[in-house]
Amino acid sequence: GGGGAKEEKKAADANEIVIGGNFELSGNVATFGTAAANGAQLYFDEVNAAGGVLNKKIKFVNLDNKSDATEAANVATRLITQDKVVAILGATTSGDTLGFIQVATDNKIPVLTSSATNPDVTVDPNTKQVREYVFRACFIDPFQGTVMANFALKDLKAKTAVIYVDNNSPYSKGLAQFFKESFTKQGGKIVGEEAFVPEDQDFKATLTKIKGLNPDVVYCPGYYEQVGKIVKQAREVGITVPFLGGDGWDSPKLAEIAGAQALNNTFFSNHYSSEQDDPNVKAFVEKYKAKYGQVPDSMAALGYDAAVLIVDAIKRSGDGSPEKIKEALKATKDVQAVTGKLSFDENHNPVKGAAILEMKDGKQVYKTYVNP
Amino acid sequence: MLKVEDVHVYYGAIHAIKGISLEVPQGQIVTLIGANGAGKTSTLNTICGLIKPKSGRITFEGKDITGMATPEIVKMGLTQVPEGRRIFANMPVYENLELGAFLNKNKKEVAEAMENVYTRFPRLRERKNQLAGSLSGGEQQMLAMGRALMSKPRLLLLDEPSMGLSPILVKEIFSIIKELNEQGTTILLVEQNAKMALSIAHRGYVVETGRIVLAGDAKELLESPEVKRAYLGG
Amino acid sequence: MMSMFERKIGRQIGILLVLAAVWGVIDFMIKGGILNPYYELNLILIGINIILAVSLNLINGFNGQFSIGHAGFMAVGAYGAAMITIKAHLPFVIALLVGALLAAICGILVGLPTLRLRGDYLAIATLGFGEIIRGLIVNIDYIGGAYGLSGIPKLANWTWIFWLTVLTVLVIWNFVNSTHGRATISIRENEIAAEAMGINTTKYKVMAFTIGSLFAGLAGGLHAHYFYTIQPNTFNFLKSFDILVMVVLGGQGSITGSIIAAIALTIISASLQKFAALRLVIYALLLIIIMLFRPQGLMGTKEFSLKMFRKKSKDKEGKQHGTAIGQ
Amino acid sequence: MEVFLQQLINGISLGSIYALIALGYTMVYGIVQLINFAHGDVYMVGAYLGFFATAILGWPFLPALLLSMVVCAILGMVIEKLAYTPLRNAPRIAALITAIGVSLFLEYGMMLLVTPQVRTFPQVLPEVQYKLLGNLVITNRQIIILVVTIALMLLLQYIVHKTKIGKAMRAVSHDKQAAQLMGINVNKTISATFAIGSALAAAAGVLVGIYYNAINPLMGIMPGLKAFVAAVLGGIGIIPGAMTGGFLLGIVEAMVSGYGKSLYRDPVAFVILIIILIVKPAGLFGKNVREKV
Amino acid sequence: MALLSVNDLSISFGGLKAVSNFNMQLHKNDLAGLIGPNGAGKTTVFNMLTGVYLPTSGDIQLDGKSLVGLKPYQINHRGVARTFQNIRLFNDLTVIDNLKIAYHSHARYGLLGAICRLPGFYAGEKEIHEKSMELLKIFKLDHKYDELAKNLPYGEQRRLEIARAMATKPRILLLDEPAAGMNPQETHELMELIRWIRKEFDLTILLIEHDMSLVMGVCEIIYVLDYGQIIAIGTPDEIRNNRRVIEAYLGEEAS
Ligand SMILES: Nc1ncnc2c1ncn2[C@@H]1O[C@H](COP(=O)(O)OP(=O)(O)OP(=O)(O)O)[C@@H](O)[C@H]1O
Ligand SMILES: Nc1ncnc2c1ncn2[C@@H]1O[C@H](COP(=O)(O)OP(=O)(O)OP(=O)(O)O)[C@@H](O)[C@H]1O
Ligand SMILES: [Mg+2]
Ligand SMILES: [Mg+2]
Repeated sequence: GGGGAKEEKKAADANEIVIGGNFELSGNVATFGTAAANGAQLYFDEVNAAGGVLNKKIKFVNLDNKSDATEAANVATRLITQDKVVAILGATTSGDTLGFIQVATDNKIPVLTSSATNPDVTVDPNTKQVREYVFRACFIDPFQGTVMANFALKDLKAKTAVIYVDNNSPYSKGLAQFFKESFTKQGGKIVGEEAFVPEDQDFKATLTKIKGLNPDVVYCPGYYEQVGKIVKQAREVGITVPFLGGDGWDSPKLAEIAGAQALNNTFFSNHYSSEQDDPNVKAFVEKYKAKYGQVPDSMAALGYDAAVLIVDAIKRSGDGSPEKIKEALKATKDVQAVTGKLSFDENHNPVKGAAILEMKDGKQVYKTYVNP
Repeated sequence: MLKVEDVHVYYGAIHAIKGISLEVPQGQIVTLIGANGAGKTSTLNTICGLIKPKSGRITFEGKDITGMATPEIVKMGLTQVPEGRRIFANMPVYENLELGAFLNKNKKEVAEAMENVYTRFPRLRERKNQLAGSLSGGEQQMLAMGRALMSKPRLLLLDEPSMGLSPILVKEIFSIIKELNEQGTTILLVEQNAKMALSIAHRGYVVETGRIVLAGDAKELLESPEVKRAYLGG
Repeated sequence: MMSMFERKIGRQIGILLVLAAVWGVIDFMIKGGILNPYYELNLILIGINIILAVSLNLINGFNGQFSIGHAGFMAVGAYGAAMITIKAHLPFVIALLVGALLAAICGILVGLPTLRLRGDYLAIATLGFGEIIRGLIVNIDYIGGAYGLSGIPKLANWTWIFWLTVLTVLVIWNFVNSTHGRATISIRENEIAAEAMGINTTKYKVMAFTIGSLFAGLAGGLHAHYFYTIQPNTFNFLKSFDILVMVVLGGQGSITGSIIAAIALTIISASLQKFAALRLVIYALLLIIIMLFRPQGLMGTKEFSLKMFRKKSKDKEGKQHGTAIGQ
Repeated sequence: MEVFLQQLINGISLGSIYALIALGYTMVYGIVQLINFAHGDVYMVGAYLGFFATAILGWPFLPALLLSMVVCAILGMVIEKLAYTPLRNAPRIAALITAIGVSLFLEYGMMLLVTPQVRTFPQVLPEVQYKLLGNLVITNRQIIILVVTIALMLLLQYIVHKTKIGKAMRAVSHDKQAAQLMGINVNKTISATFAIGSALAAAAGVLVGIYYNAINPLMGIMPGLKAFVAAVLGGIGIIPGAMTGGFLLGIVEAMVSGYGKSLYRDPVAFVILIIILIVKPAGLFGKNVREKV
Repeated sequence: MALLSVNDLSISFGGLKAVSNFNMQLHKNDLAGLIGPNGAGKTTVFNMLTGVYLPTSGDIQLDGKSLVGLKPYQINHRGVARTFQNIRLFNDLTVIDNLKIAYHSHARYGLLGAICRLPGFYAGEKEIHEKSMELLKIFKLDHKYDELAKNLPYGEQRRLEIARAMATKPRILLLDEPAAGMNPQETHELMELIRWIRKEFDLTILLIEHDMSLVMGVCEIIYVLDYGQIIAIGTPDEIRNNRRVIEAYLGEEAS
């Protein structure tokens, strides 16, 4: 890239702390990346307006990884070597995050992902070692999958389930895997496993097949855009049983796409609910709406929380160096964020519970809160 | 009827036509002869607007048509039978003919014209539903001629109409040209077969490397020793 | 007087020395920290893109086929090579070789039945192949499924990539500038005439396709061993389009053109990074504008050479042998 | 049997969408031999225009459809003038690359303009379900799309083969110079081709937007690709071929999902596609004429 | 024994019988002509001889071995080369590359030699280059060796096509309307050339032509085809005066 030298000077500016953003601003999950980055920016602006941290202003350099793992590595290298960031936020998907954490680790720069829920992001599956420099602001797939499996078995009294996953999404497949494990271990039976791809518009063929399998519930951990269409079409082909899902469902768009009627009798686990009766949540929703004119979804909330966590760590690091920030992150305890009071466990995952929400006439209705 | 004055044509940097002037009087056959690459085709293409000249003036029946779009020129009654036939290979013969009368909205006239063409070229009638691309070379040439006749042009430009035709057809084509002319169509004929061309033409021009080097009465040119040596094979 | 052979050898040694110098200087700069890892990464990307573009150019530019599934072969090479190092723990060279050979075998398997298709029909078949490969990878959990394969050791570095890029260009250059290359090109020019002149068109189409896939596989192997992780989505049809764009932009049938385009596009893409959402709009506009001004690509079918600058000596040099087509 | 029939209905209704997009694709290809990769994105723009008209302006269905078709027709002509006309005498591949450029431009330009957020259509065409033979479900929207697809196919076929402009289009597609000598205005004819093709894409966009109820700036990529596949499958440039190809692709996908594994739907669909092409190298309707030498 | 013997060769396209029961015997060093009205099936005969079309029935034998079913390139390797009615050069390549491509089957180095640039490669390339230049000289194209084929004037393109066919070292050369588009002067030169290469290369030549001065001037035996059937075989004089040929092809006042 051109103009490197100039930027390096700027980056070294003593009055700034540079934090990198490695988010999906284009490509197929651009909505998530944009929301998360917006959330983070919102908090950084607040901090700067209040005088910054360690007497320095925060500069948030947010680059586009095109929803592509290779590009994410490219972006991380650039952030670290060109922009001299002290930490990187992002990415929103596990796949893109996995694409660059090695680069960050090699350069000893901490990474805090807002919403990469796959366990492998913080723990290397080959060595079972915790990745020293990687943290996240969200709970992980096994937890979410398990929570939903329990809910299906206990609250909905389901005995059989069909899993319907987004075949291109590690997130979706991860949730499905843990749901399946937990569900079958406790005596449930998976009667079918089907898949779609995010570009799909028409799901009726598979749904017709699922209808023939006659399950008690359908577990469909995907993102709201597809899930909305799936639930809508499922009701059209005559599937009436509950649909269950995860945090990817969380968006006001879900009800718009599926239609309020069709969404009745569906449930999903989430980090938070914008309808939640919690002062922190309410304040966040207000601020976000005021700035971006939209109701924040959980991606935005988690982006905001990632920013909260990193600023907290910088504050406690004393000198704002990557190494100290990493150590401070490790020691994160009871930080008040939108999605709860957060502390990191030994695997660098926040200890927090999940809300289970039910969709009723297009509204998210708070059902239960499950603690880990 | 047609007047070309000092026309220059470039293909990129190549100066292909270096100031050609010629005249086609109403009711005559004028022929343009010359070696390969002399610029005959380029001249015809310039006249009917497929190529824009760099300078010079072309008038048709007194109207300046220099730089005018081809369809406009065709509308005025000037048609070309292009070199290499250029028939619409993936369309059947009859559609090729219909396209010849594209500008004519009168269905009855079109049908009559088509009948005339079929009478003139019975082979085309036999093959009227065959795709033009699978016709033999000669058949394609007939089709190209027939297609041009469909628009009943007042001035017909013919670019090497005898190329690839059997001797009997060459004679036939030439007699058709003559007949057309006698029926009132003015003709500008480009030919490799200089002898036959000059024998039916009123006037002739000899083109060499983008210039007219000789012009005159066709009969005189036929007798001219230079023409004999260069174009009539001794 | 030196024999033709000796003179050519002499020249080749000269070129080799220049290349070695380029490699050495940059290697020194990387090791010495003068070029930071970001620049190194972009150099690596440039190398991989050159391999991809030049190999696709053999198929699309020189042989006149229309393949838009190059990323599929790259995927085969990437996964093949990664499996060798991760699961079989064999050396990097073997991994690269296996990856490339697997891709080449796929090239033959795809090429034999489909190369009799023409133009856009072939395009669809190759695109389909790319999507089939991706679809299979997504569904095989052993190789990571949709989630991708991570934990690949970072074995590729500047040295590997530089010399393998040189090797690729050299092999394809030598191939193209030989009677086999001429046979390949004649198919592009006029298949019917080529066959009438005694050229086994099927053989040369499959050959071009196979060599092209082989090097795409090599690029895949290098990619996998530089970026730690590979994911099926990295090799989707958009990646194939990217490679195609490089080939066309550089000039179909110009190896140096592909090299220049691969370098230029990699740099453009990197420098647009800060424009976030705007970047692809700018990229798209650039693409359109360049094509409008140079529809035949930057180089057409010509090769870039110093001779272009000293035309005078051209007649003596190279002419006698008239090897390089389009020189 | 019942499930099979239901899957057939599913396949046909999915296929009719591919077919609808493929019609414009194949027509433009047939006339200018350009794989207009931007076609899928014009479809996307059409969907957004429909959204704009219905959700923002509150127009009813038909006027919204008309607006979208007209605006996209103009968009198509503008794209043709700016990006393709200058390349008319250039190698075909150059125009293909600009088509990719235009496609990216529309996708990401739109993203800047309307954000990547999904948009949902208001209920302009209330859904009605019909039950056939007991348990087979079919909705009025499916029927509308199917009917519109067939009607447009017939209309296009009529335009291209029976009308004067159609004849001009075909002449232009074979030989532009010779067409001019027939008195055909090549520029106008090609403009008209793009206008019609883009209007068709817009119609597809609005219908699909209403049918699936969710649109986004990248929604054109996959259907565009599938429509291209469908067009090739039927024999590119052949209008009934595009429709058949679309239906076939839809039915194959539905059957693979329904009877095989949905996981392998796309790979299997592509394998079938390649096999069809190997058996019929010029597509289902394409005549495999050997070039006459 | 005949070098090329064609027995009862027929082909139909759909319902159309383009060639039926075509018989021909060509001996070594023959110079034969194939004439007939447009659409008689002459080019189609060439296409069957060179493997472009598969005959519906009948047999083609070269030196007693059948050529039917072979691919065009295999037939070329057996020693049959042709030119095309509508010129098919490698347009965007240079004149000399056009010839070098035709030398391909006689190249003396392999794939490995090319990629590794073994000494054999240089020797082989040198040979190909020299032979191509020689041939260009014969066809008076050597001064244009570096031009793109498409930039040559028509007459030279025709000559180049013949030269290219010669580069495959054929025993039988098939020329499809070699004089089309040439003026009488050029046609005359072409006649000389055809006679000369036949003698020099000990070739058998079969040509299709509508220019009677050429056909009558060089051919020793002429086959006349009409509606896919042979209507006459004979020497130029016999053909010139054959009633049926005059009616179908030459026209009354045959010159
Ligand atoms: N499209 C073109 N681009 C570049 N040069 C061209 C083009 N068309 C013709 N020329 C050149 O212009 C000159 C005149 O060509 P033109 O076709 O007019 O000759 P001609 O007299 O019709 O020859 P022929 O008898 O072979 O048909 C030639 O030198 C030719 O090479
Ligand atoms: N591929 C094909 N499909 C259909 N008909 C064909 C095909 N090839 C040739 N024909 C027909 O076969 C007949 C013979 O054609 P051919 O080209 O052999 O004629 P020819 O004798 O070479 O004529 P010319 O002297 O005009 O070139 C013609 O009527 C032609 O229309
Ligand atoms: Mg000419
Ligand atoms: Mg012929």
